Amino acid sequence: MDFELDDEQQALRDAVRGLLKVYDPATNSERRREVTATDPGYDEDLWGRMAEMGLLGLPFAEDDGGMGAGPVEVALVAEEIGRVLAPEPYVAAVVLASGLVAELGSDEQRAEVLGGVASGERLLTFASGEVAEPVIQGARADTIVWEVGGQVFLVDRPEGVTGYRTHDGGRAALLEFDRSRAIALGAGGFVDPVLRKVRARAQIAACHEAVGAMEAALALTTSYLTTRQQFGVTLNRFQALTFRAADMYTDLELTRSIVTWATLVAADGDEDALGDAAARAKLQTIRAARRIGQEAIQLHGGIGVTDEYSVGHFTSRLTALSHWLGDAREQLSTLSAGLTRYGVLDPLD
Amino acid sequence: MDFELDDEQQALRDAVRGLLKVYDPATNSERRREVTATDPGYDEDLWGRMAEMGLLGLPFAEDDGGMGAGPVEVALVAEEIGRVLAPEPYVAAVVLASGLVAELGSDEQRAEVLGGVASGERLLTFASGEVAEPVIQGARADTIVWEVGGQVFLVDRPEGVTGYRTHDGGRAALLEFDRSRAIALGAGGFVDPVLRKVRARAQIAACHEAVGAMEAALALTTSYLTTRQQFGVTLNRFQALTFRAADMYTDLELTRSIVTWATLVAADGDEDALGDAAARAKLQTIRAARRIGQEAIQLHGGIGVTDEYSVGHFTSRLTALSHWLGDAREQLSTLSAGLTRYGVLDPLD
Amino acid sequence: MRLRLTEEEAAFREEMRVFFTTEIPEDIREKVRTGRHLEKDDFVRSMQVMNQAGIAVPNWPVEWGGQDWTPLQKHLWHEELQLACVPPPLAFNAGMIGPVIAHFGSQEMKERFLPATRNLDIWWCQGFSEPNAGSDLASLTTRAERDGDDWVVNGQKTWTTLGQHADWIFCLCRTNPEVKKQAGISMLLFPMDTPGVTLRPIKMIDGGYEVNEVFFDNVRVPGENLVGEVDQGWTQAKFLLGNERVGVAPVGATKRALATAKEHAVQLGALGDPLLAARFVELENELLALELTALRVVANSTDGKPHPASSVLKLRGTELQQAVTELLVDLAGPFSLSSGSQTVPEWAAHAVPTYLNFRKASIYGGSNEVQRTIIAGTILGL
Amino acid sequence: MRLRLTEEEAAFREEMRVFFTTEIPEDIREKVRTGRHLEKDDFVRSMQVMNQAGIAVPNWPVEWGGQDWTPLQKHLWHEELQLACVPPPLAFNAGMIGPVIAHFGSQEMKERFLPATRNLDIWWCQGFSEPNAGSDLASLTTRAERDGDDWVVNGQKTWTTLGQHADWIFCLCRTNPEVKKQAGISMLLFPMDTPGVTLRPIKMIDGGYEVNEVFFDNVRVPGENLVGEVDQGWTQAKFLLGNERVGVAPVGATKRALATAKEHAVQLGALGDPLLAARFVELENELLALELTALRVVANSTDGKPHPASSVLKLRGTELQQAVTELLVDLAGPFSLSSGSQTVPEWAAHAVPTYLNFRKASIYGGSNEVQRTIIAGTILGL
Repeated sequence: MDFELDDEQQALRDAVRGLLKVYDPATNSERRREVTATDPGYDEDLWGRMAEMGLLGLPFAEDDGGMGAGPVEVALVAEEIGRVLAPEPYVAAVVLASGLVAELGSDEQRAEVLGGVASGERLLTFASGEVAEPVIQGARADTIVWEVGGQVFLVDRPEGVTGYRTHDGGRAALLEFDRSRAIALGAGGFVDPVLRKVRARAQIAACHEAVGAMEAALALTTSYLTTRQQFGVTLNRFQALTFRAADMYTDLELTRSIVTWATLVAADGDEDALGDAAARAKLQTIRAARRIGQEAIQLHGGIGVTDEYSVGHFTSRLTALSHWLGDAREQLSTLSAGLTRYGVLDPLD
Repeated sequence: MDFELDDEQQALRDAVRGLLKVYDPATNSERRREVTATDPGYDEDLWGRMAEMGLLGLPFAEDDGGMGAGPVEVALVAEEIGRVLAPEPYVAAVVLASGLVAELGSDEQRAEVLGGVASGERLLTFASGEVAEPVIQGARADTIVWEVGGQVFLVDRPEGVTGYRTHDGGRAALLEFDRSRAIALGAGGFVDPVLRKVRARAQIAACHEAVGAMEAALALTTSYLTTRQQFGVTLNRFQALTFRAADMYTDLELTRSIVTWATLVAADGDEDALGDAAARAKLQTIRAARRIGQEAIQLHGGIGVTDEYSVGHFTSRLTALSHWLGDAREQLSTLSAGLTRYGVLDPLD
Repeated sequence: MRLRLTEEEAAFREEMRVFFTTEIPEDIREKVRTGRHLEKDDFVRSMQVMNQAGIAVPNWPVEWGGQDWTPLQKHLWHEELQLACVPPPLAFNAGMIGPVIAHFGSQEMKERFLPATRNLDIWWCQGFSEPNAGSDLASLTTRAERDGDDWVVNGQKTWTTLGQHADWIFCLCRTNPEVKKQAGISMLLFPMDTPGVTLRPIKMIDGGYEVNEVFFDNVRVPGENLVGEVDQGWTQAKFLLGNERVGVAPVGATKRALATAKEHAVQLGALGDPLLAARFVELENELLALELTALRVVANSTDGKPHPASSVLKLRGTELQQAVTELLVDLAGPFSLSSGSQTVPEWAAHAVPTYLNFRKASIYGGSNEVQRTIIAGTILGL
Repeated sequence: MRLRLTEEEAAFREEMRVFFTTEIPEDIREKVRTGRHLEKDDFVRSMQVMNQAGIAVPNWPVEWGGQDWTPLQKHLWHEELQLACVPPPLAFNAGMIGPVIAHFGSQEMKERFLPATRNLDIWWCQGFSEPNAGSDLASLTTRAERDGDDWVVNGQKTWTTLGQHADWIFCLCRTNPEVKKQAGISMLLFPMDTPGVTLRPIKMIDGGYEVNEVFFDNVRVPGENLVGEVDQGWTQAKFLLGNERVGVAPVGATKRALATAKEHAVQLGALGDPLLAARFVELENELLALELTALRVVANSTDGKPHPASSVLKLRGTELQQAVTELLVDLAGPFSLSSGSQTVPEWAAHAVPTYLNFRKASIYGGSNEVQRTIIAGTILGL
């Protein structure tokens, strides 16, 4: 068992971090605000540079124009995105929507669609026909990966869709398909197991995005506590506040452990274990995200609830990630159903 | 609306407090230990003095040899008992078991049984035939008020019952009735509404006992924090500790409010409202008792988990009271079932 | 001890209920009910209707428009107002500067300001907090210097709530830097359009505007606009903040929000989930305990001074208020992301912005850390 | 990154599992499984079986009976031991004084004590805490004064866990009252039957005996029984307490307790209650996150020094351990009152005493307040 990035992975992480540094609230608190102020709510130039770095084709096979990388590499990209709240729709477009194409598409579909995804020319997103859930970037995406009744289709974005701004600065839309031309992915048919697998991978990547955001929110908070003065001393002289920061750290580290483990389960390829691991990672992330998001604001006091200071945006994004791709209710129900199938829970078995 | 004791009630409270002062851990930490060390686990002389003061007949009609007092008076006795953890089985014997006799007994039964209860000569307890729940003082009680299938009987204590010591220093027993002579209370028959009413009154009295115990546990804790030195200062210089004491106080005051309100509902006589109010008081008491019981120990450190110091005994007793006469599960289930019957919950209606 | 309201109290409550639900314009109450943004005019209209009836400022002295009500009546007035979705009388006027002027001001000052203040002809804002003086209010540095009969004010305030609507500000200034920090503060009143006053709105995390920075550059204030005596400002501020804690527990509004959430849950068919039902039960129960505690406090406050337990009300009250916003987010679930959409119910679209906005409840008006400090120190002697 | 154990690691784990479940007497393990009281002899037999196999003290230097295992192997050894209901090697011997003697002691001292210590031929107890030096250990006042070659010890220790079984004590004494409090402390070893040593057991809240007061009245200790150098005691204590935090999170034992609770719930037919099921899910999940954190910590500890994150393990580990005891109390429900009865299942009768007893977990061995202080200070720089 090994939880450390290897040298190549560390190099990738450093490169991604360098690319996303424009959003770092510590050095450039304005950039994210500018980008999210106008449609499409993310930086299409930066998206192009992410493509050049190979990030948009990271998990696809090399034959499909991708990099053939695994869940660990995807995870570290997601974590860097979370760390600076980059508004680029990486998990929705690359991991979830394109992930389904990579799993289900015919050779031709994969070549055509994933090639466009990897080069940054084509934005995909995922929509479920069952639930009127918000579709991330539904008004901007070129192609919709549309699930209905357990089957998956490619559909061009309908004309004239109006999107809206979500509370976390992103964009979403409600899509209605009216005589749209839907092309089955690959051989078509019912593909529930693949849907579950790709959704689980996207859940785990979203958890990594949350871990990045929680780490940054904690760092902002500890930095504030050591610099802000009240009653003639810096706030870190107030034990009640530092103890709460210690609890935030504890939550963060436990979450990092379980989320990283879930990524390793995904990399390991055991599909039965994957759904369970994703539910566990998501549940822990949701719990920690709420506590850390709330405490980060409270420990900042007044500026924590302003739009001008970044900490509230972290809380907003953490709230969005907690409800996207399955909220706590869903995870509890999944895990409760399996409760009697084992005695001791053993991550090493 | 008025939550204050009147002068007569205050006088009663002071008299009870004086009588029970022998158990005050601040002045006599040994007495309770002595009394609970040997059977029957309470002080029969003191029980006699409680009878002389009229406490054991407090809620019974004057015609039945009682004092004709109401739930408020019973509540304040229970609260004083809780404050010093007096091991006398007041709620079980007087409020619950004898309360059923007072409600259901024939004139002759009331005269005979309640007269004996009020004079301290006869100890009653309650047993349910449905559930093998521990029967408080089941090995010492002279008469068992036995509920089976919604009917209530008087039974002499079976011969040769062996009781046991409960974790809170009390006594309990499992009773088996084998050809025991059971006499129906009053006219007999199914008396579920009366059972519910008397049980609700006993629940509320038990909540008052818990409020007394929580108040005392908090007082012990704040006193410890202001005297115990660590790192050259008293513990109340550590903000993280004082904030937790503040949360304990908040829990205590909210609980005191809802429990007192429930007593007033009982005094008001609306039987429909009574069951709901008792469930609400019990739920809040259970939640507060756990938090206050745990924090009282933690803020004391090592001595908190010893038998020699009293704070752990408060936590033990609070745990017992939380599970006796309906635990949180029962209250949640009762209250959940009624959730859609009203919109805003209004205690003044 | 007594459970029921007296007949008089019950009648009073009914009178309030009828007044609020029939006299306050329905369009305003509907905005409050659905959590929509209130305009300045909504506050003004609502308060003027109440003032017309003489019930806008019941806590003031009777001679200045207050009511000789019992604490319980004031509590009932406040609860019914919240339950009826009426915007409460503007706190800066009704709860803060009005009582201060009535208590510390000269007869001239009272006559000049109090009628206009209770009728919201003047909209006041509060110039207390500064960038480096939040919880530690007494370390404020905005200074006022004598120049003939006038004062000249320089410095900066922040977190000035609804300052964008304000006509006048009541402003704590350092008038003597030589003495202990609490001893050198005075309270000045001046119009927001005085030359040298600049206001900068601060955008909130939910996209709205509530608070502001206010800058003072050689703002000239006539000497008659000093409240009471020079260097008496700290006493006045403590008096004011004590009043601020009266009715701090937003019980009625939170009860209403929770009941509304329950309606949504029923409509969604979600109450069959025992975990959700239990969450409603626990919240309703804690809120009931809080309300009963508020009743205990009002029933026992005789001299009009804030009961120390009011810190308990503020602390737990804001915790529960926040817990209800959190419940609404979870109820909206995946739809909570649709905060900008027209296609989901309004409450679901508002859920997260409201949740984020209400994180302020445990920060403003004496943070929960301040409340715990008061409870530990004043009540528990720690 | 890698999920799976290597073949060697998996084989090692299997070897440990087989050893613990076949070599340690079943009667001892059954006592642990059901939460019954362990006798001194149970600890001794169990540890001697392990010592026989060379696995009683894997953390010690190899030349003194330790194992050249990787941190992961040590972790697996510790987890399997707990899962198999084996009483862990006595902490005072294996985790505390053994490593201290091996690190600071003279060759003579090592030869004299280490073999007997790892075989539990000597039962050690810890003389650290004092009535007025709990979390603030360095302010201890038990003093040792030179008298020729000997030391004469006077004073008092408390919270001496299992001291009633002890043959020897390792005792921190003040040997120089003139210097900074940390600088004047030394560690002495002496038999508990030395004249002048008196032990008074302290009854615990669950009725059992675990801790003791120990009084020293002119206790004469030969000079050779000083560990290392004079006034080096604080360094030795910090070294020891650092070791104490290794494996502090009782993950395996808590997992076992939770799985057993689940069996009880199934037997009671209680798991159909979604609230109870959710509580199990949340606890299992937090425990999984804790175990994975422990694995991360062992995988990344290279130099044998305690990882600062071990405070996280102690903090959350004891919280979860306590949460499981609390779950068992609630599962026992009304029967939890039957703590002295023979007529309810043993686990239900033990539930509350165990719950009360385990409140110690967040107090002993560095309270959770101490752990939060370490996390805030050492890790977060606050």
